[in-house]
Amino acid sequence: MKKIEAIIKPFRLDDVKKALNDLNIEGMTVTEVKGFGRQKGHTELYRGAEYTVDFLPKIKMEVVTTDAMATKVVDAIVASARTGKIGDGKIFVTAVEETIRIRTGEKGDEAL
Amino acid sequence: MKKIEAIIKPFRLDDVKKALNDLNIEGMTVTEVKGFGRQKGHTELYRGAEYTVDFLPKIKMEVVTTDAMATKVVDAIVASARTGKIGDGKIFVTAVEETIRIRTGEKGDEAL
Amino acid sequence: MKKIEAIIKPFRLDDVKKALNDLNIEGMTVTEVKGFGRQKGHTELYRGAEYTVDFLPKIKMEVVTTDAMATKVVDAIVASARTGKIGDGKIFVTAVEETIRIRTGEKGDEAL
Amino acid sequence: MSRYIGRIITVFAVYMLLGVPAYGAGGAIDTGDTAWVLTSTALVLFMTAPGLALFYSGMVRKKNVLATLMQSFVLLCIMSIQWVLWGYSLAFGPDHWGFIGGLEWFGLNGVGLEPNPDYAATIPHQAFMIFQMMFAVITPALITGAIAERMKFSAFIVFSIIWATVVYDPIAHWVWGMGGWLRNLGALDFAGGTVVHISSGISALAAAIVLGKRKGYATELIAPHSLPLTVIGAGMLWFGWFGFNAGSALGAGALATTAFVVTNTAAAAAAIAWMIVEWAHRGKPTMLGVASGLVAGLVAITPASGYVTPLSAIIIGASVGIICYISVSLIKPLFGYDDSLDAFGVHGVGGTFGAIATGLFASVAVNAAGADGVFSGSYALLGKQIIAILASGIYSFVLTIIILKVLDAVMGIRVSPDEEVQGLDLTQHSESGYNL
Amino acid sequence: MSRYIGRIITVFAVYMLLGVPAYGAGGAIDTGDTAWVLTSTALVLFMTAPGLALFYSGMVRKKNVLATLMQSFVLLCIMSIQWVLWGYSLAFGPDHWGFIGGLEWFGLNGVGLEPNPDYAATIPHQAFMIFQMMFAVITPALITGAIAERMKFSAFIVFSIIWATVVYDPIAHWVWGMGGWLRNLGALDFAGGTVVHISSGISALAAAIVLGKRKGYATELIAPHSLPLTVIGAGMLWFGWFGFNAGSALGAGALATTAFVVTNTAAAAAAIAWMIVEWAHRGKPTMLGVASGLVAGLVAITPASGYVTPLSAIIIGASVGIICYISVSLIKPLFGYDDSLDAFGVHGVGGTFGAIATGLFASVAVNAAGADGVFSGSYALLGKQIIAILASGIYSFVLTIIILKVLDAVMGIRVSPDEEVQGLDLTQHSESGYNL
Amino acid sequence: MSRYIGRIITVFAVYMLLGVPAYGAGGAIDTGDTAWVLTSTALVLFMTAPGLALFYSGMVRKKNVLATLMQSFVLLCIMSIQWVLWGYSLAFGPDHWGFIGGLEWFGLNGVGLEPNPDYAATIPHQAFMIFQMMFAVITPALITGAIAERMKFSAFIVFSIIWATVVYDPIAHWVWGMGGWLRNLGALDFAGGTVVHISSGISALAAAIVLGKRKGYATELIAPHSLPLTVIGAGMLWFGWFGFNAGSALGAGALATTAFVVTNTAAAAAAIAWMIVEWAHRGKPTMLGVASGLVAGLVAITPASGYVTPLSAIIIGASVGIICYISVSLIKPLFGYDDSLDAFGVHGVGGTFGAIATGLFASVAVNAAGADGVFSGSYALLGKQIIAILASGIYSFVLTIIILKVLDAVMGIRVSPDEEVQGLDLTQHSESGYNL
Ligand SMILES: Nc1ncnc2c1ncn2[C@@H]1O[C@H](COP(=O)(O)OP(=O)(O)O)[C@@H](O)[C@H]1O
Ligand SMILES: Nc1ncnc2c1ncn2[C@@H]1O[C@H](COP(=O)(O)OP(=O)(O)O)[C@@H](O)[C@H]1O
Ligand SMILES: Nc1ncnc2c1ncn2[C@@H]1O[C@H](COP(=O)(O)OP(=O)(O)O)[C@@H](O)[C@H]1O
Repeated sequence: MKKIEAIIKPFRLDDVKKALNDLNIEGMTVTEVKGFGRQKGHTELYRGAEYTVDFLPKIKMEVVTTDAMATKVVDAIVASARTGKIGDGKIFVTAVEETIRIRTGEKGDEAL
Repeated sequence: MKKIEAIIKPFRLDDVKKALNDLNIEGMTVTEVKGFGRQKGHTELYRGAEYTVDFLPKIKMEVVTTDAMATKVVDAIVASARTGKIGDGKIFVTAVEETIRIRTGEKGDEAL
Repeated sequence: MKKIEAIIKPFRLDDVKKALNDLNIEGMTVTEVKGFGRQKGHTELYRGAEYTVDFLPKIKMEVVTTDAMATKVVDAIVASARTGKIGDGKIFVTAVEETIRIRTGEKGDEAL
Repeated sequence: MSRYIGRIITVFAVYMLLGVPAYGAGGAIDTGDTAWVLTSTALVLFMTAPGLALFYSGMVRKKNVLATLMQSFVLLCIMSIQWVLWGYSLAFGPDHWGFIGGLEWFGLNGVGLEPNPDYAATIPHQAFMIFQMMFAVITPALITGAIAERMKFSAFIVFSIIWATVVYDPIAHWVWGMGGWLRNLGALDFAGGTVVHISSGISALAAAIVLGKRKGYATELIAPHSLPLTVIGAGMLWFGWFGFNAGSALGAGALATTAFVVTNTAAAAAAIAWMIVEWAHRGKPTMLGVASGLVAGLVAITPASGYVTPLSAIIIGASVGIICYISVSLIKPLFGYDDSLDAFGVHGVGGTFGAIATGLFASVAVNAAGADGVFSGSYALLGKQIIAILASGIYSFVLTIIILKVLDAVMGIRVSPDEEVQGLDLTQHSESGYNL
Repeated sequence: MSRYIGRIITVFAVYMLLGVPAYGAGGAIDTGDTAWVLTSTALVLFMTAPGLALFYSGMVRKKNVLATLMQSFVLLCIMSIQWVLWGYSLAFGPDHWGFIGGLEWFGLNGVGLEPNPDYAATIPHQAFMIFQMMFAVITPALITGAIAERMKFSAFIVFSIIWATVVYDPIAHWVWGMGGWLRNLGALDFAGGTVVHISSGISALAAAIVLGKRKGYATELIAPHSLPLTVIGAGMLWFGWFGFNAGSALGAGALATTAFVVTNTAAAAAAIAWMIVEWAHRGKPTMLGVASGLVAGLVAITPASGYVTPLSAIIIGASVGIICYISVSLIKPLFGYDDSLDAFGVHGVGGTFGAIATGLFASVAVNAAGADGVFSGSYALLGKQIIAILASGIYSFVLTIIILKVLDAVMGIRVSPDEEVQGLDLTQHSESGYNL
Repeated sequence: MSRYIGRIITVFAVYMLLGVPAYGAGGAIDTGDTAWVLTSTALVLFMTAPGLALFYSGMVRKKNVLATLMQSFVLLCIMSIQWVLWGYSLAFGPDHWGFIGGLEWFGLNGVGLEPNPDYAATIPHQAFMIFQMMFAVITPALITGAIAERMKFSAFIVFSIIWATVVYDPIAHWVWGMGGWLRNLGALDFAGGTVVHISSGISALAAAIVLGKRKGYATELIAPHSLPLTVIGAGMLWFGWFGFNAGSALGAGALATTAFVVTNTAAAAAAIAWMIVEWAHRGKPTMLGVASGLVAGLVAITPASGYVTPLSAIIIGASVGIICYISVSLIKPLFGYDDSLDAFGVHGVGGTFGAIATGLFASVAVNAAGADGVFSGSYALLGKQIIAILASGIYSFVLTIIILKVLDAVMGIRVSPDEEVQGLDLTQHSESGYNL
């Protein structure tokens, strides 16, 4: 199994979720994170003083899926998360050795 | 070493923590996340309009442990997090190549 | 590629970020987490009652980097995050199989 | 069709005759007094919503913030209507057996705009009525501190309407209504120590016992989700309490001024006392301690506020700060009831102490219409105060138990354990407090 | 140099002659009435900022919280100056053709501290002026509920100044100014049903239509970011509304009292009605429903507040609670306009209903200076009310459309889609609401 | 035993003789004036807690939110008691050498309910006393803006009590006390420009310098944790400031009205000016800028509020908005002191400007009891204003430095670096603001 971890722009979440649902992906976990990268932060004002906020709000979406599905999931995320502007984010793929469904104790692909 | 990543229901956190403490697990990291899965979201009202909230609050608990302990940790989490109802969550096990304790620079199992 | 995941004290974030920038690390993702470990929690008061808060605020910083850079990154984090007091945190290194830049579709080290 | 409309109009026309204000030949309205009583009425409303609502909702967990706000707000609405329809009449209407007012003033019938000198000679009768309304609103709202995070909303509404009618209205009549037996006895309650704080505080204890503890109480961490909300609420309570106490002078003169001064003084003294005793006991002075202490001081000075000097107010305040601290931090754990936000611990205990303190510190030198207490050489008042405390306390306790037990049998008063885990916001109201 | 200073001084000296208060030989100032009107003025300011600002900003997404607060606050500032300079003069100055006041009172010239018996015989003229100012402040602020989360800040400011001058000031003159045509006609508007709520509510609808829907409206989840803020705001609105309605008596006596009582009663009834109808319709009573309902009740009673009995207030409140619920939950989705926070749905619809209800329930038994409505046997008033509704509604709608269309052509009124996604806080104000 | 009780009673009886209000044969109490002064007192309390407490606590980091709230709340409590015991006597009691009042009125001895015509002829003396109390409360609270996020709580309390006694009470006596030397000189300070804002603002600068910068100041990002809290606080400050300024008329008539009108006008003008200048300077108008600007306007108009016209208020407001913007955005970074929340930058600078502006714009046409300023042709007043500014500014600065240096030697005034990192909430109060 693979874990696909995508850092995306928050406002793309709905579209990415829909794209994954279209692949019959039944589970995913999302976390609010802050990202630092090529995309520059923005300037904020505080009583006439300017300061730069480097870290931008991003969404981390994690999907664990079968090896077979992994490429499709990656492609679906790329297609649905892309805006073409700097800061669209990354996808990281890692190996998952085991998955267990807590409710039933099922393991492996069954548990996804 | 293994990283055990469990997505659980928030109100099970205390029990899971106790179960791990009983195994002499000395460290863990938890994150508030939102989960999407078989468990349906709930309906909320906004001035007479109904809308569905798909993502449910979950807790992600991460424990890095020795290969030897991994199964016990998984079992302890399954036992303590289970309610038997849909949405109890998953456990993902991945390989960790190296662990470093920042304070001392210790590495490997020592650092856990 | 390696994913370097560091759990650090929140107030070290700025220094760690600077240390990584000095290595020309161009991207990182941070998450607010709560940590449980050797560092004891603190006591809080509620109307004359004392209760213990076990989980302490920590920052999880994730950096995916090339195999070549991994050690340097780890060393930089250790050097910049260390205060020498209990609770300085851990670094976990895992293998990343693939990285994709969403904006361009670039893969592998290119995408970092 | 037009006949039909005609009938509707006739029905309405008759209905509207109820509660038509009569601009009578009655006493002269004083604009300054009226301005102050209307201002005070607005202030007391502000105490309940958003004041008390915030004070309480900051202390609950995030999943119950709206449900807790809701309880205060919905009481403001329901009691406002109850009071106009029958509550005011039961409390202040023509006396029956010293126990309760009659329904003669149902729907504010006969409660007009000329002053009613029995109650307040220089302001419109309806101004007195609506000032009193805000007391009827806040009293059940205080109880919500004891039932937080677990009561079924539907049962809560039914309980509140019954409680207001059979507990609050009679007690208000006893103490303040013309012919009320405690009023006739000579017990003193300037602004509601007995009527408001003892009745609600003791009922809160009863409710906490009947409802039982929250899931996880004393075993899990139940931490307040936003103390800044609680602190804002505490500030609003202090602000509004000037209307509560100084407004109870029903005019803007010397009596209002002295009530205003002692109210402020007692609140300050109690907050400092609570802070110091917690500092000594636990090593740290807390913001919640100051907020709780100031409320305790306001509670205790309430019955005494038109009768005591500022220096007495310091003693009353300092004492109640210590007493309430002990009651919530030592006595509550001892007995184990889950008075979740300390409605009993602060209002019940503080109100009782305040009623006693009135019997100790009252002085006719402050208010000729009052009486002398123990420290002015007379024991009689103290006895009357104790009678008032016991009568209202026991009555409230017993009636609350009965109402809740009956309701529990009829409709259930507590949410299911699953609902409690998920939180009342989602399960009772299908809403979430925050999307941050 | 010193000559230069001398000149500056002369310029200032002349400038300062404008608006110098004359302590005239005029009528006697009543301290009680003045105390009440000043208190009421403060209360109405409190309604806008922070009251309405919170009410609205809790309902928007986190990324727009400051921008939404900003709209109310900046209006408070801008309208305060506009009113002192020319707004008050246009609204209440010497009449021209029944349509508008003249600029004779520009810069408060001649608006001094002696009473102006045309408007209020027992308080300083400036007290009346500043009380009215707060109405001119809150009215455009109400509109911001319809344009939330997408309007360009610069365009918003320009729009508001023009709107206040060409929409609010004339309508205020028609209804309340000496010589205003609706005042002469005999249409009743005790505290601003037509002037405040219809004008803002109908303009809100126009603005929502011209601006278009928010990105993602009705397709994505747009959830309120902090309902506790909204609830605090609702409590503050209720509190402040006593100044709005009872302050409109311009004195502290029987009339203020009756307005106070019916205001409270209608708010309570409407909140309960909204709660019940949502409970029946959707299965749950909501906190936001209670908050919305109480505002609807306050809106509807506004024009009627000096003319109806408390029992009529119950009917008016209960009706408007249901009507506004239907308008926001059924009618809005039907037509598809994005009245984001229901400025039209509550103020436009509720204000219109209130103006009609005044024509139904008004009674000279309550206020001899008023008139009898349908249920007191006279149809004349209802006709006048309908004329007032139509005139002010159509005028507001058309003018708002024109102003916005022109501004859109000249400077653009809506932020770019990218800015909308990022949020107005960052893109319009370079600030973030929270760093939690 | 009963003898023992008897003794306690005797002790209390004697104690209670202190501060017994005498209902004297004195002047007539006016109910309207009293209603307004009591209302104003409540409003000024509301400014401090929760107003100022929120204004400040929204600007600090999350880890210090409760500690910041705590400072305002605990000052409200402590100063309330200090004032009743000795503060009022030192400030307003029988004069000694023009410098300070005596202790003759210790414990409100002789401060009763009949009016004291020296200060206010138509309201109870205690009403004047408690109105003044709220000024003594808010003044040290303003200083907390300069010491935020790093001062030790215990030292803060000790500092505040000493500061109130040796700085505030004397300065209040100089300016407002019968026989005070600045009062005799003829310096004008209608509502506290010198007494409140200069004294606190200059002391704030001294405190910021002695305490030193916060860890990370100017090197790390120290972002406000919740601007909505700050904005709510700003709205409350505006609301409460009507009590502050218009209440200082000590009656409800023409003078209160003019003070009310110019207060509102200056606040609005200053907010707009700040917004525009920040927009021009940095490209964006900010919500915090409007909130800060309105406070600056309120500060500047405070000393002038009973003496100037509305149009002068526009100039005063607009000027101070620009001046304070420059002081916090340009001058502060230049000198490098960490006036964390700009207590000096707004109150010190704005208060000084307001005192000067009073010397420029005051006009006996507005208030016969005032004086003519430069633009009304007289330079004398301006000279007196400058003397008052210098005297109170230098006195405050020097005394604050001395008190803090001594305390630092005795007990330490700053938390440890570790505690500063962890936050004051946890380390000073063992509490956390939020559990979201
Ligand atoms: N090497 C990295 N390790 C972890 N996260 C990264 C890394 N590089 C980028 N990210 C995450 O991806 C986000 C987008 O990256 P960025 O460089 O801004 O734009 P782009 O993806 O268009 O190259 C960052 O905000 C950060 O959260
Ligand atoms: N394939 C997956 N990848 C990542 N997270 C998942 C996946 N499937 C489920 N989850 C997480 O586990 C939670 C529970 O899953 P769900 O399907 O609702 O119930 P159950 O675990 O009982 O099958 C989800 O809310 C989500 O956070
Ligand atoms: N085995 C572990 N798995 C996951 N996270 C851990 C583990 N051990 C420690 N941590 C994280 O590291 C943080 C610091 O660990 P702690 O034991 O307190 O101190 P130290 O790193 O100095 O040994 C913890 O708060 C927790 O977040």
